[in-house]
Amino acid sequence: MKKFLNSKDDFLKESLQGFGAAHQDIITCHYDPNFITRSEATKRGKVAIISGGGSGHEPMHGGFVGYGMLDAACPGFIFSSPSPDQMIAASEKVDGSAGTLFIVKNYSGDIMNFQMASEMMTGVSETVLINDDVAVEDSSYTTGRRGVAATVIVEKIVGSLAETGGSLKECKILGDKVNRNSGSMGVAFSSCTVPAAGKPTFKLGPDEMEFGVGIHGEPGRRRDKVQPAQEITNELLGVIIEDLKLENNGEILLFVNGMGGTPLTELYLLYDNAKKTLDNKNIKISRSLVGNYCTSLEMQGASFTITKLDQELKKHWDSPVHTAAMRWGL
Amino acid sequence: MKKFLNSKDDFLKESLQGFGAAHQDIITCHYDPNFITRSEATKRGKVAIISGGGSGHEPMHGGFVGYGMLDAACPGFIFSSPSPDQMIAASEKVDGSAGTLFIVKNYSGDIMNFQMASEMMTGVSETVLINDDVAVEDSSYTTGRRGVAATVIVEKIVGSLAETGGSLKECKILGDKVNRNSGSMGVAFSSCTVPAAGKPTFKLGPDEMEFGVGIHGEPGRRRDKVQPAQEITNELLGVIIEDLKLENNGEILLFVNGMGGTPLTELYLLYDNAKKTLDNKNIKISRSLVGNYCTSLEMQGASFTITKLDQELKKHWDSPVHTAAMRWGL
Amino acid sequence: MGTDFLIKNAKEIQVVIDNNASEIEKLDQEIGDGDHIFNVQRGIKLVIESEPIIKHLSMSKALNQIAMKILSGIGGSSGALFGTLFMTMSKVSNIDDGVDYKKAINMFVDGVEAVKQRGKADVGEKTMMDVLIPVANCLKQGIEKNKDLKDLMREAIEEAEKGMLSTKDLLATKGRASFLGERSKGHIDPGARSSQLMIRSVCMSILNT
Amino acid sequence: MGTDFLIKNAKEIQVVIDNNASEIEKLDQEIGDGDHIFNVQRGIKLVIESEPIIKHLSMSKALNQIAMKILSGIGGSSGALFGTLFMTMSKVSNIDDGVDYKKAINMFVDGVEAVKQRGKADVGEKTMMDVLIPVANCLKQGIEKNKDLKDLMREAIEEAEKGMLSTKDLLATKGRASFLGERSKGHIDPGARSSQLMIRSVCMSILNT
Ligand SMILES: Nc1ncnc2c1ncn2[C@@H]1O[C@H](COP(=O)(O)OP(=O)(O)O)[C@@H](O)[C@H]1O
Ligand SMILES: Nc1ncnc2c1ncn2[C@@H]1O[C@H](COP(=O)(O)OP(=O)(O)O)[C@@H](O)[C@H]1O
Ligand SMILES: [Mg+2]
Ligand SMILES: [Mg+2]
Ligand SMILES: [Mg+2]
Ligand SMILES: [Mg+2]
Repeated sequence: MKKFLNSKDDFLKESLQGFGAAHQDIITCHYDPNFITRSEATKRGKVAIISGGGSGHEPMHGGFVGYGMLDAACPGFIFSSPSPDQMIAASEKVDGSAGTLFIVKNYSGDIMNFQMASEMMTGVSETVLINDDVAVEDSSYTTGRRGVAATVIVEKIVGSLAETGGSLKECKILGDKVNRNSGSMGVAFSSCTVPAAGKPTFKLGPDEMEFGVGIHGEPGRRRDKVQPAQEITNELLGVIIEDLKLENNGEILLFVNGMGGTPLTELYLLYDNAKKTLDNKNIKISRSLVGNYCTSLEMQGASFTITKLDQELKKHWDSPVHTAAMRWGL
Repeated sequence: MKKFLNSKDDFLKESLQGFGAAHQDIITCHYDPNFITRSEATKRGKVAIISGGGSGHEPMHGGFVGYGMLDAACPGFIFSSPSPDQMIAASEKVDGSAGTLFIVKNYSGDIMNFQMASEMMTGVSETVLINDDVAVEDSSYTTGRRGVAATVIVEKIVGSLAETGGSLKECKILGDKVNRNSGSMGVAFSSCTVPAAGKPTFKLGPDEMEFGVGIHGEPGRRRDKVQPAQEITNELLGVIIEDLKLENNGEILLFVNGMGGTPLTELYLLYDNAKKTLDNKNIKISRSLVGNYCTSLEMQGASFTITKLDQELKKHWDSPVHTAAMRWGL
Repeated sequence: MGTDFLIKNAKEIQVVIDNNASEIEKLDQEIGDGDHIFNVQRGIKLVIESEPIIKHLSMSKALNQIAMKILSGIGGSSGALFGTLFMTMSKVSNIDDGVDYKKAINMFVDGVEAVKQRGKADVGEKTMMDVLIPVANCLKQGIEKNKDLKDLMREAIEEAEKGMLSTKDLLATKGRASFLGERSKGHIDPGARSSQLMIRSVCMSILNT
Repeated sequence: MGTDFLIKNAKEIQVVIDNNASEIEKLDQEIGDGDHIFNVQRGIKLVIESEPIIKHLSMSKALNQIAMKILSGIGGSSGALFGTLFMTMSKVSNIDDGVDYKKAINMFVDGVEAVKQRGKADVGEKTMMDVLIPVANCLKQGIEKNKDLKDLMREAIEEAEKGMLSTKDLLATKGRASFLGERSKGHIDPGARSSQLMIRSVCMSILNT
C-alpha cells in the first residue's frame, strides 16, 4: 500500500486539518468528536442540513458544506459510519431553531447511528434516506438498496430549499422526492485499499471489472471481462432507465461520477457514450455533472446517476452554491 | 490496461465530445484540427490567451477555457505536443485584434510546434514559457526545466489580466513574472498507462516512489523507498523554497496538485503537512489550491507548487473565473 | 462483580480478538467492507484506555462510559449495536447495589433485546443476532431452571459457536452483506464471529474463576 | 524521381518501423515519454492514406502535403522536426522541373539544416541530429566528390548506424531525455533510431533499383 500518510491512526485527523486550513473561508473543522461546519453560524430560522457517513468518499460530504448546500458533515472513519456523538455535537453547533434534516445513506450502520443521534439529541430532526443504487435488488425483507452518488444531488437540491426558507417538513419531502427520482449504478476496474487494512479490499483480474460495485468496494451484480465503454454505458443506463421508468422526452440530470482513480478524460468519454444512448431513447439531458464527487478512495471506476427533473428540481439545482467542491453563481 | 474506451484511436475524440456536450454553456469543441474555445466570441480588443499541450493532464488545459482564464486550448494526442495547425486555427477563431499570448510548457516538442504556429499564423503573438519544475537541474546548455503545475497558476493570473484589458505585452510580462516566482516538484507512487501503449510507462516496486517525477512519467531525481508524508513534504518543499529563495514572512500561494489517482483525503493531508513545514519557516500561505488540476492520467502521486505573491498577483488570483474546472465569483 | 470484572474481561477480549484478527478481517472483506476488525479493535482499545476513569465509577456509570466509548470508537453497524448492548445494560435498575451472575445475565438478556430492536434483525438473517439471541435465550432458560453456573457457561459457549457457524450457509437479509444476495452464502458473518469470540472469552473467564 | 518515389518509400518505411516498433517504444519509455513510436506510426499512416491526393500533385506540393500530414499527424518534437524537414525540402527551388539524385540530396541537406535550426541541437546532444547531420554531411561530400551513387548509399547507411549507436553513451542535453541528466546515458535515443531506420530504408530502396 502506498499512500501519503504518516500513521494510519492520524490519517483522518491530518486530512481534516488540511481540509480545514485550505478552506477556512468556507468551513471550520471541529475535532473529538469530528465534524465540519460552515465558518458562518446558521441563520436563525434556517433548517440545518447535516449529512455524514464513512470517510473515503471525498469530496462527499465535507466538500459540500457551505452556502446553498450542507450546514454540517460528520465524517466517520474510512468506510465506517460516524457515531452519534458526532451528529449530536454537529446539530447543536449548527442549530437554527428550525430543526435538523439528516441525510443518510442506506447502510445499517449509518441508519442505526443516525437514529441513535436523533433519539439522544435535544432538537427535532427528520431524516432523508438515500437508496439510489439500482445494482441491488430491492425487497422489503432486506436492508434494500445502497445509497450512493445521488446523495450529492439530494444535498445540493435540499440545501437550496433550506437556504431559501424551506421548512423541515418541506426539506424532508423534497429530499425524498429527489431520492425517489434518482437511480445510480457503477462499475469498478480496480479495488481500493483502506489505510487501516493496508491491502486491497478485493482483487480483480487484469481484464476483469466488477459490475454494479458499491462505493465501499462491495461486490456488485457480477464479475465480468472488461467491455468497451459504450457497452458498459448501455448496460448501466439500461438498468437505471428501467428502474426509473424514464419516458420519451423526459428531462434528466446526468451525473457521471468518478470513483477516484479514473481520469477526467475517461469520465467525459463516458458522458459522450451516455449521451449517445440517451439521444437514441429521446431522453433529454438538461443538466450535467461530471467529476469525482462520490469516490471510493483511489478506486478506478465510474458510476452513472440519473435524476428525473421538473421545474422545482431544476430551480434548486441551478441556485447558487459555495462549497469546497461545488461552486457556482457566487 | 483497463480504461473506459471503445478504441484507442477514438479515445481523444469521444472524450472531447463528452467534454463539449457536458459544458456547452462555457465552451465549444472544434475538431480536425482539435481545439476548444469559449462558447462566446472574444471581445474586440481583448488579448487572446491560448494554451495547449499533450492530452492526459486534464482538466488542464480544456478545463480552464472560459471567462477570466483561457480563450482557447489546443489538446495534442496523449502526452504529445499539439501541432501548429491546431494553434493556427484556434488563434484565428478567438482573435480579438489585440494579439495572441501562447502559454507553452518547456518541452522541445511544445516549443517547436508553438514556434511553427507563430511563424505560420497571420496575427501577432507572444509566448510565455513555463519551466517551474525544480526537480530538474537548470542549465543554459540544456532544454532546462520542465513546465508542470504552475501552468495552472499562470493561466489563471494572466487570464484575469487579459480579461480586464491588459495588453499583449503586459500579459506576457505578467506571465513571465508568475513563472519566475513559481516552483514545483512532485512524487509518484505509480506509473500511468498511455492508451496507445497499453502498458505502464515505467514500473515502480511495491514500496518505491519516483522522487521529482515529471508529468508524463519522466523519471525524476531518484527512485526511493516510500517515506512518511511529512518527510516527502519537507524534502519537496525544501527544494522549492531554496529555489525560490523564500524569505521569512513571505506570502505565498500553496498549490497541492494530485496526479490523477490520489484521493483528495491524501492531498489534504499533504496540505496539512506542508502548512506545518511552512509555519515553521514563517512563510505565510495566503492563497490555496488543492485538487487534481495538472494530472498524468491515472498516476498516483502529487506535487507541490509555490508561487510568491504580491498585491498584483493576489488581485488577479482572486478575480472571477468561470471555467469547467475552476470557478469562483460568478 | 465490580468494574474490575469489566476491565479484566475487556483485556482478555482484546487478546482473543487480536489473535483472530486476520480471520475476522477476511470475513468482512468477503461479505462486507472489511472494516469490522479495525472497528472492534479500536473500540476495545478505547475501553481499556479509560480504565483509570472506569475503575472509580459505579457499575451503571462504568457501563455507560463503556457504551459511549464503543459507540464513538467503533462506529459503523457494530458500534451502534454493541453500544446499544452496553447502554441498555447500564440502565437496568439497581445494578449499583451489586451485581451477581443472575443479575448480570438478566442485564445481558435485556441488552440483547435492545440490540434486536436497534438492528431490526432476528435469528436467521446472518448477523451477530444469530449468536446473541441463542446465547441470551440459553442463559435466560438456564437461570430460570437454576442451572449450575459453570455448566451454563459451557452451554453458552456452545450456543455461540453453533450460532456463529450457522451464519455460513444463511442468506444475508440485514446489514451490508445483504447487498450481495445469493453471493453472501458460504461465508461466516464477521459480526457473528467477533461476538462469539467475545462471549467465549467472558464465559471462559468465569469458568476459570 | 516523382511522387511515386515518395509513396513507395513511405510504404517501405512503414514496414521497417512496424518491424522495430517495440524496440523504439521501449527506447522512448526509457528516456522519454513513450510516445515516439505511436507518433511516427500515426504520421506515416496519414502520409500513406493521402496517396490518392499526393500522386497527382507536383513534387513541391506533394512534399508540402507530406509535411503538413507529418506536422499534424505526428505531433510532439518529432512531428515538428520531421515536418520541418519536408517543408524545407518542398521549398527548394525548381524541384517541380524534375528531381535527380543530386538535387534530392541537396534538398535533404537543406532540410537537415532547417531541422537543426528548429531544434537548436547539434551533433553530440543525443537526438536525431546525431543521425541526420552526419548523413547529410556524408551525402553532401559525396556529391561534391562525384562519388558513385550506390557507394554513397552504402556510406550513408553506415553513417546513420554509427550516429544512432553513438547516442547510447551520450548525455542528453536537448529534448525530453535531457531532464534525466546523467541517467540518460546508456540508452539509444528513440528519434535517432527511427531516423536511422528510415534513412536505411530509403538508401536500400535506391540500392535495389
Ligand atoms: N441490522 C443489523 N442487525 C444486527 N447486526 C447487524 C446489522 N447490520 C449489521 N450487523 C452486524 O454488523 C457486522 C458488521 O459490522 P461492521 O463491519 O463493524 O459495520 P459496517 O457493516 O457498518 O461496516 C455484521 O457482520 C453483522 O453481524
Ligand atoms: N531539440 C531537438 N532537436 C532535435 N531532435 C530532438 C529535439 N528534441 C527532441 N528531439 C528528438 O525527438 C525525439 C522524441 O520524439 P517524440 O517522442 O516523438 O516527441 P516528444 O519528445 O515530444 O515526446 C527524441 O528522441 C529526439 O531524437
Ligand atoms: Mg463499515
Ligand atoms: Mg511526447
Ligand atoms: Mg464492515
Ligand atoms: Mg516522446
